[in-house]
Amino acid sequence: MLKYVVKRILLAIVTILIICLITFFVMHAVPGGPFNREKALSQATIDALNARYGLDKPLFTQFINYMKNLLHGDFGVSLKNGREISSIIAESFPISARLGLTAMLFALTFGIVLGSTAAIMRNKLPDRIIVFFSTLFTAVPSFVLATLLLLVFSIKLGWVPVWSANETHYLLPVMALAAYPMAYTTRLAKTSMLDALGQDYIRTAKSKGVARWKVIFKHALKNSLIPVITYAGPQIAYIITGSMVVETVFTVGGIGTKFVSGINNRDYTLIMATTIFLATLMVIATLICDLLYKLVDPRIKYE
Amino acid sequence: MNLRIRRDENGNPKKSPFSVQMDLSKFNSAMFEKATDEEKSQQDVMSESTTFFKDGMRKLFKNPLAVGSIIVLSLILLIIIFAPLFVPYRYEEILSVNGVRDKGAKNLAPFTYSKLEQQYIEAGGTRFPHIFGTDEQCRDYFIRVIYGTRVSLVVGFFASIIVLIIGMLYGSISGYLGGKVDLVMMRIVDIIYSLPDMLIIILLSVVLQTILQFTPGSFLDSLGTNMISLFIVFGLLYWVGMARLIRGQILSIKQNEYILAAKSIGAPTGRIITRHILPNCLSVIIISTALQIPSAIFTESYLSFVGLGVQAPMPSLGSLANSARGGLQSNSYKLLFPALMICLIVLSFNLLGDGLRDAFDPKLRK
Amino acid sequence: MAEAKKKENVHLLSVQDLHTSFFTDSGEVHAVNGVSFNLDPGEILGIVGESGSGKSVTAYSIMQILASTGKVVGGRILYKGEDITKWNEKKLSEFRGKCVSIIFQDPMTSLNPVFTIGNQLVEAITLHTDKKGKVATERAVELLSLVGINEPERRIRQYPHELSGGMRQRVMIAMALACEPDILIADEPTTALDVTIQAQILELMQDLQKKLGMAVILVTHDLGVIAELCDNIIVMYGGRICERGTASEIFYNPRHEYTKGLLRSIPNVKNMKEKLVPISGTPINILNLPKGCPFCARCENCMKICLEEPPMELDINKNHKASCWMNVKLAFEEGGAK
Amino acid sequence: MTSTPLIEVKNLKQYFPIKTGLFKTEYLKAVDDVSFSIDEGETLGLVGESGCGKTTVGRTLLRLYEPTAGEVLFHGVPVTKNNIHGMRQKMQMVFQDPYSSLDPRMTVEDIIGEPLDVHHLYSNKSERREKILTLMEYVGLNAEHATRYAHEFSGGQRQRIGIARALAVNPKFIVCDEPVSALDVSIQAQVINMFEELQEKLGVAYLFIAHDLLVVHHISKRIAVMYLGKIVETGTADDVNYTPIHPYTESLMSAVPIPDPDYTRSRHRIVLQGDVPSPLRMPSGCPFRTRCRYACAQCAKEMPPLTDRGNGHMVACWVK
Repeated sequence: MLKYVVKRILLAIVTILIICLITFFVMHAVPGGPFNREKALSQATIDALNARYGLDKPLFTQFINYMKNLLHGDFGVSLKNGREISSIIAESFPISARLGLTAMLFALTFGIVLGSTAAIMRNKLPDRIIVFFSTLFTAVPSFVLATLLLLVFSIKLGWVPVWSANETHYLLPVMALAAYPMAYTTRLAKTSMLDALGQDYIRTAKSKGVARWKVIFKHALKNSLIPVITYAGPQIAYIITGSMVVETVFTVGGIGTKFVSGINNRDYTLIMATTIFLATLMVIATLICDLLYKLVDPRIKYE
Repeated sequence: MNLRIRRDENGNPKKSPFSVQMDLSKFNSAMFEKATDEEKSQQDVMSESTTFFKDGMRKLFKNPLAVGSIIVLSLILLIIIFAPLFVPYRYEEILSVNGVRDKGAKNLAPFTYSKLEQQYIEAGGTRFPHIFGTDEQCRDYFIRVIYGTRVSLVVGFFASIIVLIIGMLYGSISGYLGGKVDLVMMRIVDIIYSLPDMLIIILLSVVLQTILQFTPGSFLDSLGTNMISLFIVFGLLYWVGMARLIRGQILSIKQNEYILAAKSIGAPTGRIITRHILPNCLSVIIISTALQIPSAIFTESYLSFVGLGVQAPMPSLGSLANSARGGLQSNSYKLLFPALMICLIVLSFNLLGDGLRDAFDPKLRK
Repeated sequence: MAEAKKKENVHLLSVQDLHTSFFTDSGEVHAVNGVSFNLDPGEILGIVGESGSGKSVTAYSIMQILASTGKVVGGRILYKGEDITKWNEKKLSEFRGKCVSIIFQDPMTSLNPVFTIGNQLVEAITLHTDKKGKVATERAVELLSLVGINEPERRIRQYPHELSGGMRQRVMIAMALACEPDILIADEPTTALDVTIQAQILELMQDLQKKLGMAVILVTHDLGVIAELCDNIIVMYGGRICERGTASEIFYNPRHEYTKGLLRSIPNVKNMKEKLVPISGTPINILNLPKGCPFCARCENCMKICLEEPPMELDINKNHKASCWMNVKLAFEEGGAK
Repeated sequence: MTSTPLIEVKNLKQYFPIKTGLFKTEYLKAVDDVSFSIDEGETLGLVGESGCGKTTVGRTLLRLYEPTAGEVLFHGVPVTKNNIHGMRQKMQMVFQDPYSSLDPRMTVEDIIGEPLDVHHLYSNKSERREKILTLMEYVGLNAEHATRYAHEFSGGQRQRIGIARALAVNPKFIVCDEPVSALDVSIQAQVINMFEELQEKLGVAYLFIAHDLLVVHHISKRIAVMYLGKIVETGTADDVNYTPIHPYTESLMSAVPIPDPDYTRSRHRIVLQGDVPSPLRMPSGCPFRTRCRYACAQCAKEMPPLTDRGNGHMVACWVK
């Protein structure tokens, strides 16, 4: 077990390093350096800027410097407005984190409940309804859903106000963000519940005289949760990327919105910093999920 | 014929020779003649011969959802192939009447005409209706959605092919060779797999758009840098899933004794791969390729949304939906058409993929 | 006196004209067609048959643990005179494990992988007794040592995958015996195990049966296991009972063509080099049952009547019954001669 | 010295590397120093419990695995990596699982025809077909079965297809790896009889691997008993079965359930305690000593050699 943990952590560190490498070198492949998009600057100014940011040094030295800064929490400054990127992240990330975690919780809880229900009531009406909606929601891109929700509930019906900076109306964005992972979890939970219910040990439990509901909730559920947990890792990745879209649609001032506006403005330092930040987040989240999975399944723990 | 065993009052059969237990007069000696082999063989008929493929197809066509998806997809395919032949507008064409730019044809509702066009019709001219209305730049929206669908499908299809080719080569080499080669190849896959793909895709798209240059007028140029960068990105990142899948398949097929049997009769490696391994993992490959298409369409629409999709004025479903968000309140139908199209395509491919899996996945078969 | 007589007639378990079907995509599959037998306390009954003979389905019907597509479509299963097919789910839960227990073929998959041995044993104990908490755990340890597992205190904290196949089967037996049931059904209990482990498990089952005095239904395809353990034997083919009787009657005086064929097709221990006489043809396809005797297509003495009508059961002697038209033919010829 | 045996196996070893740590590799000694020989037209039975290495012996014999050490001689000629392709026309194999040993995407004709294709044993299409039909007739399949797929057949028929495939190259020696253990009792006899008939007709020799001792006793002239990768006893079938010497064989034979109630209930059953140790943690000396009721100090020190106890009955035991 310990060996696995060490191996897994090492892999995570390597991944983060590779992400930093890719990000850094890819960004430096942009012709003309990061300043040529701004309105024409004199050569002297560019040189001065380059010197200030250490861009006149060899690429590898620049990378080392960049990494050193990263470790100190210094992500550089935005090319667009000159603000410290670390303060942009510090300000916007909590909003995104709250949104994302709520959506994740929502998706997992409802996904497992609905999926298990569908499995237990297989081929009956509730199953068919759940399957219909979960299939439908896996086919709707999040920005479409987000826009539709905004259109119907905020603009046409006016039930929920459109997001504004100091209001905290998480309901619509959370729904838009959670829909796809929820639908996916539902489908996954259904298959794995059906799989668990068909196993020999369920028959054993039944033949011991365990009541039907206890067979389902004790013997089948724990086994069926194992594949669901494996999906929790990729799900985090989905939530993070999905939040960019959803935040933009609802104009939530989260890190996703900042990232998208960074792309549109070609604010390279901001893109770099957010990419590395979000990627690290994802890698760590996936790592935790993987380790959790090993904890839940005793078969793996002792290998 | 009704035969009864005689029983005593407790219902227990009497302990007596057989003849006492029943009424033998019911029988005649013809009944106890030996049955001929022919009569016996009628009892034992082998079922109709089916191949794996035939059997799978039969199952597939029994599945109403899968059949429905095939119909929907064929319809969409027919429309996007033939509609441009009937609609006299081009996707990038700004509407004009008699060579005069029609400035009033902005944001028309479906099946309405602008003032200029109405005048033209009243004067006796014929004008093809704007089935989906027009967009804010006075372009026919129907043809734009048609072209958007074309682009999205092409992206989805080619991206899947790229993924398939790279994944298949990599996966089969790694899976078949095994040992140290496999170990190294799989470590590389592990690392690429653990990269957050969407972020890297965005990053690469940002850069590729600025650095990719094609000679004007060439084939690549007509596709547009965004489209090319999309393919590159898919080729670089998404193959790992396919490679893993195919490797896993090969490893599990290699476990089967028929591979050992082929080796034991002296079949060379090439023959084993082409005659035994590939045909047996073909169904899984096809199914996952079918499921790859919607995911590529999804990714494309997502990239279009963050402004990294195909080059304007070329439309894709994603970019159409994205630009429709601007005039959402007044012209919500403009979001509806491309969004509906995406959902329909993705849904159909998903259902078809599920149907294929149910019909062909050997794991579910006995 | 009358009451005593009535009591005598109530068997511990009485299966009467059982029909079980599975409802699949390709139609109704008649897995068990009219099986009847009685089981008395302390009896070891063996049910022997090949795949598709309906032997396991009979066992699962008694437990009412058929897969979701399976259903008892006819007949009665009387436990101490009460028809359990009429019971509701709650009453059945009390019946399973307490009155009848079952152990399965594959000890590798029959234990839940995510719970400890102790947890699963304690669950079985607390379900049907008032033992709770520590007392139940003590009982679990006691059960494990009863089935010959060393270091039971350590074992109860282990997970199934940490034990070997033979050990898991011992755990399964311990679990089945947790509430001292009247009947233990063993469904191919040693098929997945090696010969030396099989011997351990068979010996254990014999010992426990003697010690606890329960009735056992042993379901297997292995004639050797049956010969070793069983007082009475039922031979099944194609969902029907071919022949039943005491072990020596079935092995030394078979009166059904299938049983005869089966015994001819295994090596004779007294003359190993004697040529085997196989049963021709292929095993029965239960999707396509013949209307007559299920064995007719493979029977070398098949008669015209065999193809038309399933044979009735006749008493050969007081310990032996068989359902084969050959016996009727014998009687007919006898009668005709008179 | 009499004529050279058909197959001679000398000190065969097959170790599988198992990664137990990041840099640590342990060896699973699946087959450890096994020697035996088989004469032309003879059947040697190889018995043992699961995991004892009997299947590995069969596969290593045919070079499906590259042996760690030791050699296999065919008619006195060593089988090597280089001549194995030609050797495969003389040595063949029948597999255990009739369900996974036939490619589900191939027709019966192609399955049986594959060895013919690989070794170019026909000159034209009609000759190929003729040969295939002859083979099918040999194993009791109808000509109309040729275009069907393996999944349409029952276990017994599938095993016939597997045997026809092995016979296609007209081999002198066939490794039968548990060929009947997946079949129903009533079908086993069909297949066993067929093996015997083919031996009479074609003079092939078999290495018959099985865990069913009754079947092995019936079909084999001689039997070798394996325990944890080593042969512990070998001799004629009757000697090994009726007068076993090695304590393991002794208990194995006494534990076999015999389908004869009077016989089986009157005999004394020796029940071994405990499980087979993991081949990764093999006991020192004699591998059986942990379960042996006679084990002494010498057993833990050294693996006993196979010694002749008369009539070619070889036993590896210090005590008996």
